[in-house]
Amino acid sequence: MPIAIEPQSFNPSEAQAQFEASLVKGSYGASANFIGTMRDFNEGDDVVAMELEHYPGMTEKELHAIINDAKSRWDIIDALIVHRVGKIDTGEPIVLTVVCSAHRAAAFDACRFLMEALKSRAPFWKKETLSDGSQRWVEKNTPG
Amino acid sequence: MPIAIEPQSFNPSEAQAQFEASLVKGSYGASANFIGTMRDFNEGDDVVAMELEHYPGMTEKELHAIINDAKSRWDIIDALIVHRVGKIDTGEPIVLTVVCSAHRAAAFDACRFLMEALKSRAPFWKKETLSDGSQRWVEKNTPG
Amino acid sequence: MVSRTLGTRMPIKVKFFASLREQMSNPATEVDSNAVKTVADVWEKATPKPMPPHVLCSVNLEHAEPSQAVNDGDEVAFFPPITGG
Amino acid sequence: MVSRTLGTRMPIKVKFFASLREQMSNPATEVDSNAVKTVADVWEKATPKPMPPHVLCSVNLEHAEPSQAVNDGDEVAFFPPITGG
Repeated sequence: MPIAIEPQSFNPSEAQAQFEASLVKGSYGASANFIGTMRDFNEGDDVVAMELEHYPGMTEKELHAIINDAKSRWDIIDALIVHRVGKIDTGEPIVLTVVCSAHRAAAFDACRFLMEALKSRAPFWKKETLSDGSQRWVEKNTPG
Repeated sequence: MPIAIEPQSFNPSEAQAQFEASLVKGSYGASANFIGTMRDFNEGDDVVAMELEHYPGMTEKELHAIINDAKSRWDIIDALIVHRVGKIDTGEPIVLTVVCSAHRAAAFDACRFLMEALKSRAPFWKKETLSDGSQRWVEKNTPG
Repeated sequence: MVSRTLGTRMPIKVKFFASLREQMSNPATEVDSNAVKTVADVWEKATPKPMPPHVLCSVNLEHAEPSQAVNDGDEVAFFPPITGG
Repeated sequence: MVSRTLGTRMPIKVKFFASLREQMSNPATEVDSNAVKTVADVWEKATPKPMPPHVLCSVNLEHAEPSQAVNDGDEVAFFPPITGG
């Protein structure tokens, strides 16, 4: 599963283990990952819950395209992107990116590329619920 | 446990979960990790086993110093370094670095820094056993 | 021209996402492909609201500019800046 | 000078690691602190082998240069380039 859109809470280490089990043991020496987790603050406000919307069909297509771009730019063995959608609670994982490669530079570079690319290209939108019950759409992503 | 020297095979996701359990849930939005795994090849040769030597006392001291350097350079919440020593089989993890922070740039930068710093400063030495039974000390690390 | 009048014409599907979807009152979900040439035309036919700045567009699940041409049966979507990850 | 002769003097501990340790035959594990001033002196007292290029040194668990001064009771170590991670 090089990509997954998860409507329920997921376990990043299980997802990563399942992904790495699909690779040949001993073939890679480096594995870099990134996990984005729901914080309880944003822009100075307390955030108690979040809802993540996506564009079914286009989102998957973009995530596959991002992985293919990473593979064409770096010498990597494979990459994984998992992204939550739906209602998310504080502390739950939102996104996981993993890259496995023979050497560490490619893993670090490609993992970071996956995150920056998905934050600019993959159609997901966050709506926050604040502690006073009000809701707001997040207007833009923070620079990476 | 911000650092650990492991004489036996360890599970990176368990180590990371234990580390993150020590942090306040919801306080961090970003977590970057790197796992170095024993490959079955190096410098064009088949490698069947490896032995990792360290300098007890100095190694731990350097790993702590590296984490403190990362904390002084980036706005991170905490960092973890776990490193294997002793006899290692193909496919087993050698090193795990994890950084948790509020924002992703610091997590990516600091995680990479930990790896580069430990590869140049923390006293560990690898001795490889090749498929023909011969042994050799690895003479230098690959650039990152 | 012959094929446009003789063939079976499919409408253009229109989708809005996230804050844009919430701001619309009953936007069209389809527009007649005969009445539009570009992505921007699709917006104008679908809603009386002016297109806000920074709106992103797609045609058939690919990112697109407002000036991009559209054809029979295309799926055109409009959405605010991306905030995933 | 008085304190050097009157006080209880501790030898300097010497350690070699990895390939360096294997290349040595019976290197000294201690040297008399009176006979050495620097890390490089410790090497010379500990083994007749010349110090290879690229050897790394430490004093009391901190990285050090061969020119660094050593004192009573210090722990001095010599090792090849680091290859962990």
